[in-house]
Amino acid sequence: MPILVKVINNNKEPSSLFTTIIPVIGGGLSAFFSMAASLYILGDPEIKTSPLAFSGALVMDGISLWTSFIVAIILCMIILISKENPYTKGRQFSEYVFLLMNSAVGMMIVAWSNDLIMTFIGIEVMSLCLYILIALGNETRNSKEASIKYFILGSFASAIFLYGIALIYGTLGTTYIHEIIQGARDMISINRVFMLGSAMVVLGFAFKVSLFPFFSWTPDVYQGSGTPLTAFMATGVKVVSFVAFLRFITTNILGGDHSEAFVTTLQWLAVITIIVGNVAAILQNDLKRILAYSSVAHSGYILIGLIVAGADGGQSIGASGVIFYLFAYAVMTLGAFGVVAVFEKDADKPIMVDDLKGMAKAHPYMALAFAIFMLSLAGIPPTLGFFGKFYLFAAALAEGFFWLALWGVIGSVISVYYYLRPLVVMYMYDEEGMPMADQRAATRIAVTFMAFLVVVIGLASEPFYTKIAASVLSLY
Amino acid sequence: MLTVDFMNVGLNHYLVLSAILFVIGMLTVLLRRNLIVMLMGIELMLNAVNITFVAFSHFNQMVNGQVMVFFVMTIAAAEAAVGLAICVSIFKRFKEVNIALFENLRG
Amino acid sequence: MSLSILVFLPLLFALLVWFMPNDRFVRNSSLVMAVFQFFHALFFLPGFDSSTFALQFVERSMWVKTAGIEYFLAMDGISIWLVILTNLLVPIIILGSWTSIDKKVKGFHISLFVLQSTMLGTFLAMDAILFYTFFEASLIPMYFMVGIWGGKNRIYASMKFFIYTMFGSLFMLLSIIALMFMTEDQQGVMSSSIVEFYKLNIPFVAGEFLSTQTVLFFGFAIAFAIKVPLFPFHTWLPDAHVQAPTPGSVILAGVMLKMGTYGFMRFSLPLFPAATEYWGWIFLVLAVIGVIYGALVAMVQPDMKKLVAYSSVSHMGFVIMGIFAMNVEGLTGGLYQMLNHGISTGALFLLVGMIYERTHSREISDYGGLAPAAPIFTIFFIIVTMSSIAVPMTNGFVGEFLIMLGTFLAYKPFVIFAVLGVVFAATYMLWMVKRVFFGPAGKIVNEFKAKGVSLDINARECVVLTPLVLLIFWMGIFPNHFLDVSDASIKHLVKNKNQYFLTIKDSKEKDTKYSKLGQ
Amino acid sequence: MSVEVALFYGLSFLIIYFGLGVLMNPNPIKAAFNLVLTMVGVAGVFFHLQAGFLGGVQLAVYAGAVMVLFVMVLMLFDLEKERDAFSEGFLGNALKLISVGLVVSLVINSVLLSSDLQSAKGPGATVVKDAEITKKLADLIFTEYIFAFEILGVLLLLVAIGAVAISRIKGGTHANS
Amino acid sequence: MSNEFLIALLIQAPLVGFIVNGVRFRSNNYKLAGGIASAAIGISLLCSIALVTRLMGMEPLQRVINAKFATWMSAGSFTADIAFSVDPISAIMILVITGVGLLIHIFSIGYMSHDERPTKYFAYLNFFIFNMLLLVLGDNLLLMFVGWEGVGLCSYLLIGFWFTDSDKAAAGMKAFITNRIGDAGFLLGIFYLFYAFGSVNFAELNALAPSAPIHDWSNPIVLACLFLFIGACGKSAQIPLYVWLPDAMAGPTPVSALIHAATMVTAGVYMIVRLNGVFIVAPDVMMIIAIVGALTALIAASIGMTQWDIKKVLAYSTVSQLGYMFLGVGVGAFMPAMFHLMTHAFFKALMFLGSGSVIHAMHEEQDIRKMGGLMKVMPITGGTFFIGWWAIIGLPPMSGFFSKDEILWYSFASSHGSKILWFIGAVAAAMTAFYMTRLLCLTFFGKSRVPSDVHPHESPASMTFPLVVLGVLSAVGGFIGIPHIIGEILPGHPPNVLAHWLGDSLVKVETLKDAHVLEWALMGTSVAIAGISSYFAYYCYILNPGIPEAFVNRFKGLHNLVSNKYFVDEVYFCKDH
Repeated sequence: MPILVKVINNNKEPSSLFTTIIPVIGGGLSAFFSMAASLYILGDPEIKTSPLAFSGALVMDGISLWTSFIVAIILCMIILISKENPYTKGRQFSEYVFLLMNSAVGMMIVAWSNDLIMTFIGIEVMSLCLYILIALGNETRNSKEASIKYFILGSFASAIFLYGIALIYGTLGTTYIHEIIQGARDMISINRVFMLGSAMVVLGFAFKVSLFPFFSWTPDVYQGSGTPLTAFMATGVKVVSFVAFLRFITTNILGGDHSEAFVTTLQWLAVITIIVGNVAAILQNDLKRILAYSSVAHSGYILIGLIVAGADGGQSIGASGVIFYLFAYAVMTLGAFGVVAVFEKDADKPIMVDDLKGMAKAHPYMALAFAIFMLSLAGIPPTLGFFGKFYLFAAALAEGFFWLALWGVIGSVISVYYYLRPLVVMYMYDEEGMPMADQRAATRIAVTFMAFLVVVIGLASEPFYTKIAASVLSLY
Repeated sequence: MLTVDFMNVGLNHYLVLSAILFVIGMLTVLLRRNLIVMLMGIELMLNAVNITFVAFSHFNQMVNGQVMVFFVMTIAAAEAAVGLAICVSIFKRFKEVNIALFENLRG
Repeated sequence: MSLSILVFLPLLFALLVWFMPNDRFVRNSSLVMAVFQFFHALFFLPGFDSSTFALQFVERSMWVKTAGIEYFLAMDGISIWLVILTNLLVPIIILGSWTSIDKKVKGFHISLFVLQSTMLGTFLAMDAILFYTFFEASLIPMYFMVGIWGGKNRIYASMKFFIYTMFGSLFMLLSIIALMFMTEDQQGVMSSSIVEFYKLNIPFVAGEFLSTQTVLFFGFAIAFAIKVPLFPFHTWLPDAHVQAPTPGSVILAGVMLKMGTYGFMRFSLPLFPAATEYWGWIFLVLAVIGVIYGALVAMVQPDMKKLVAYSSVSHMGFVIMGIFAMNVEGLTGGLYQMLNHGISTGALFLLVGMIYERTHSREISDYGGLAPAAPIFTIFFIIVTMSSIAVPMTNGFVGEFLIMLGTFLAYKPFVIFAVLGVVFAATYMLWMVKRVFFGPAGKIVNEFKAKGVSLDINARECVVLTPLVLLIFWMGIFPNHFLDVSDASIKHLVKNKNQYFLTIKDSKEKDTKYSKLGQ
Repeated sequence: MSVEVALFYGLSFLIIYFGLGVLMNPNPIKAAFNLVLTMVGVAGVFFHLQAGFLGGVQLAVYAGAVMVLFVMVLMLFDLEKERDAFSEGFLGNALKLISVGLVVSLVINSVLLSSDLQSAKGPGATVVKDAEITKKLADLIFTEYIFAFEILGVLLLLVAIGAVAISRIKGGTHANS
Repeated sequence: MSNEFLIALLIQAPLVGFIVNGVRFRSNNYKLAGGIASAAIGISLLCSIALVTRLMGMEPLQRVINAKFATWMSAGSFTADIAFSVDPISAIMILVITGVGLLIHIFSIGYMSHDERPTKYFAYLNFFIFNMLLLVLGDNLLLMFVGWEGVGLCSYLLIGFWFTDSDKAAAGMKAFITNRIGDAGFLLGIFYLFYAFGSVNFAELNALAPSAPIHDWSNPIVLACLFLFIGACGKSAQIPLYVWLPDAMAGPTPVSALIHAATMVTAGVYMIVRLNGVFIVAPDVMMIIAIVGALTALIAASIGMTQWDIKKVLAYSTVSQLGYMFLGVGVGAFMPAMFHLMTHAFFKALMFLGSGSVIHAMHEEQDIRKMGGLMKVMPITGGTFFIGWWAIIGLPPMSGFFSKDEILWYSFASSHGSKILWFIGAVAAAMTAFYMTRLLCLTFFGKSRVPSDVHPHESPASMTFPLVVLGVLSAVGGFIGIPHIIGEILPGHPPNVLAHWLGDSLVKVETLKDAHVLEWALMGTSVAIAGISSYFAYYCYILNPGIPEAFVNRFKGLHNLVSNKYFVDEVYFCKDH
């Protein structure tokens, strides 16, 4: 098991460091290996237990494999996109790729970790790489600003997170998830310090996944960073943070006697996040900001699933819904940012919605792909996004969170408005918009691949969902 | 009712100390505008956490806590290094590290 | 003879169109393909056994096993005519838009075929999630159709259309999911097949708004009511219609609105009989308000298309009335009126579109004295008008008569108001006819006379309208040719609405399912 | 009042006083020196809690290396006393203060109200020596926490690389040249 | 030829005519179009004669020919067939429709000779006949409703035939919409009947009705009758839905003759007679019908006295006469109502055609103030018009006398009647005599006030021929329904043929027994009233033309009220369309 990480690590570092001329090939290869490895292990139905590694610091179960699969895909695509993006291509591309991969390693650690302190370390690895990566972007005011903003707030949040860990450690005497599970339910009922610690950990996660009170950095940072990095943050960071969040929340901390307030608060967080994210997205004109707010809203949807997963009774349906949605979300968002990346010409000039005018005529295939992503994000069947929402809302209903599902639905309706705006502009105006900078074949390939995934997995979500449902069992 | 025993210094006292320090760090991050001072605030918060860890590990007689402190310190150092590096690059570019200048991305 | 082929053939057509070289070729071949598809659909008619209510031409396989979502297509007496209507309107639309759609021809035909495919899917899906999928997916091509080829305000209209309908259908999604969990509870296996849904025992407490059946009923009903659209939810419709291009309006009025009423017949009635019975009055009241409101608003419209759009609201109100009368007469009338409305309102939109194409005006006040200038057009228009105001011997009469009869037998007072709607219908339609066709020659007619250009329709447009007019009379004079086919299904629906079930024709598991039901 | 208690309050005072100094002092350099003293206080607390190794590390790494870094950077910038040391906006600040106050009151409240924490007796009779603890610490790091340790190594490596990379960026708009 | 074939031919001949003429609607060959149309109606007339002959050959109690062609629609328990039945009641109607229809078609050939679109006109006319036959022959309410709406449609098309004139198009619309209100009532009536009896077939309804219990106003049968009566009001221009008929005079005059005098407007009466078995069990509704009929007769007659448009006068006269018919059915005098319907069809068609002839001759001038002394130049028209006048004012021995008197007698003597009804009827009769005389005098007698640039002339043969035929019918038509008391004193004791013919199809109502003296007295009274009234009119307009003006000046308010039709149109908001 630990070898897998090593394999990924070893594979990546040399390839990106030594083949600076063609780093993409190396990156793609490593991603391919990781994918193959994860698929190979996923194919093995025997993995039901959660084998721990490094004295329980890491856990290799279905979820971690799934997540690393997702991260690997994301990484591969991001490298492809980055190669051609004005933000990222340049002299320091090798360093860039190196950091990117390390960040991915950090992500995997977050996803795999069975130890809160390990989670913390993973988050730090991931985030520190990202801070640097953002700052590395071509010398623009925005990227620096985004970097420092992200850095300050990120560190701030991880300090809170850490404080939470400390309190949990203090009360339970351990930071291992599998040990926390045993004591959490009772502890949360009687011990305020533990409760406070849990709350702080949740707050830390809330920052990372940009939930309601801590989302304000998201649009700024997403806008300021290079598009590939934005995509990376919006997908990778969010996916692994949610996975870690999921691991934490399934420790029954929501099941205690006095945790109704906790559950209620989380529900309100979810609802407000959905509403705020969607409403704010409507007001935006910058495509990246729209996507940023949309990602905030999607966090809200996923939080619904998390609440369900953590709710008393421990239904795996919530957890599998979350994982599936994460997968769907990652694919859709990556694709959408990929399309944005295709059109980026000048690093400092943001892509406005109106710039997409006439795109359908000039680039019908890209326009179609973008339309698919947008519709999928909006949750229109039969795309992947629909099934994501379907499983989530199904989970919510199954556990009796009727109002939560209702708010989710209302949020989706609001979201339709801004998801459709790009479509309107692309298809319904005849004026010529911005011409495309250059061909960007690799990005196009990435986008096409994502669009393909959205449609195909949308139509055949069954095998994926079954696998996911089987893999989340290890949580309980 | 709160009954505070001032004389017997126990775990509580250390925890309150760390909480106060943590809050001071938070306020520093929130209220100051100089990036480097904000970094210092983060350091303060991490130190407060460290106090918590050590206090727990001391009173619960578990050494794990100290290991964690060790990690935290490492990470804090790394964070400081990265943060300062970014600050430097920003300073090189803009000759200013006051966050007031960074109002580009608002909305 | 496979329903899958029927449903997905248009999708294939859309793909073919994508690769076609020029507009001319696209138009010609689309027409050929659409006509082929129409006959393809017609061929299901001889194979259809109208003596049974059982599902026919069934295709069933698992789609998403964990959630019990099936790929389940089948046809019965309720859906068969809607399917044929859909397939009929598409070639007509293609021919009707021969010249009026002059930009992005290829895209238009692609949208049209995709739309056709999704609409067919909606009518044929026997799995709730599959139904929902098609139901929602049909929004997208329609959205493009309004948004790309529409009028000045098209973007607002298309957005409104999309968001409104989406809003409703998401409630339906929640209800479907709830039903799926109920199947899991009650039958042990999760399933989203409608056939399984029918077997559910959904608790109902009269008068209690939050009893399960009531909540689910309203979840579905909101979706369908918006789609239909029922009175307070109708505001998207005039906008969408006015802004949509002629073919879009035709398909919207002709088929898409029927998805809502079809949904009521397929889901609300058989699934929630008690709730329907208990709360049905709300819908009847709304339907009656819709009938009268639509008619009154139509009366004062200065824009022909808007007038027709509001008349749609009024007509669909009738359909809802018939459905919620919950007797054979009403339901038959409702089903029939769906077809009528598709044909006559579709034809009206085509006609308005044809004259608009020439004059670029839909303002009634610009016209006047059109009859001498465009005699053939006038004849067609008046015939369709007669159908729309339900003059006997046209299809409209049969539908409205049966609806009112059914409603009368169930709830007398409503009919008195509904009958007022009939009177108003005559008023607004004839007043429009008077102002447009009769009287002294108006601004536009004089203009064209001065230019020496004919305003009358050409041979192609006659070909477009002729089948519709023939159908108007055929359906008006020999309604039983159509009613007989659906009769068994509707009778079954009314008779067994409290223990509704659907069997599959020639199915081996038929008997076992029966016995399971008996317990 | 025993020595230990006196020591605790003394250290606490030190830490809080200098912590507030970091917060309040408008001059960044002075703030940095305040920070150093806070660190020293924290190190004192560590020693006091029988975590001698950590105390040493704290002194060496933090008060030494990290603070040197800070001061160096500050020197580099050559900053004078700031004009706008604190962020503006009454409402924003009030909100921040309120939320922070809420956090601290929550923590302190819960700490004080948690009965089981008060029952924690501390090391009690068996006083373990510092050296033993340090040894145990080493054991743990190289057994149970080996992976984290490794990762931290990687982290440091990449921080080094990243810092170098950042500093290598050419400024201005001629980045592509 | 089988009965089915005859019926099919009877109904379909006009339809074929409609289609043929409809397809070649651009043609303006009025002779060909008129020929085709007339031939179609001619065929129908022959068929109806054949059918009636067959009917007469049957046993009195089994006089009915049924022909079912198909099931029209069936849903649930509701079934309606495409089936027709010829029985004594409908036999009269088809004879009137095809007979008068044929004459009017022939008249139209001449009348429409100058029109631009005669083919369309004849197509509509044929279509109207087709619908009217449907209405009359349909063996169930629904089929009747088809014809009912169909004739409304044709009326709409024909009133608005000269649609380039906005007012005329509006008149058509008004007619259709007012009819629609009535139709709505009719529909409700159908629903109630179906609800009460589970059937819409006339034979079944009439058979089932007597056994149905009647309790109060909310009884479905009562409501059904009420709603059906509303339907009849719409179609037959009764209060309050009569407003469309005077406006309907915007159409070509033969249309007015055919649709708005002879056939369509009588559909309401026919329908009630058809359902006499049902109506008779709802005496309250019968009373309402009688009152409405009487009031309509009175009010319309009063308006008729003040109109100056020749066709408007005739229109109000029609409304008034229809009121008589409703008075008749209301008091249970179904046979007299049918009788009056028939005679009215003759003499009113005659008068309309006559007025058409006048208008044709006067170059579309309709104001009687600009006529006068036309008798000299148009002797045939004038002569036949005179016969019509004679018939309508109810002086023996013309047809109108017999039928109108019968109704008045029943209104007095029937168990459903009352003296007040009789009195109103008598007053209306006096008014009728007055305004008809006024019309006749102003148009044909006295000094010519014709503008100098108009040279009236007698109409061509195609127009005068129908006039003559109708004149003869108006004169002798009454003899098929000679009342019993008159028959007794006449040589050879001619029986009341019509009463025998219809007797078995209609419900009998109680009348005063052995009141011959009274009957004679009433008859005499009404004749006297009519005679005096007409002499008064003659006196006013020929002998001493100053009187009316003086009268008008004396009673300005009243005159304003009446000549503005009691401002009903203003109330109906239709005026400004």
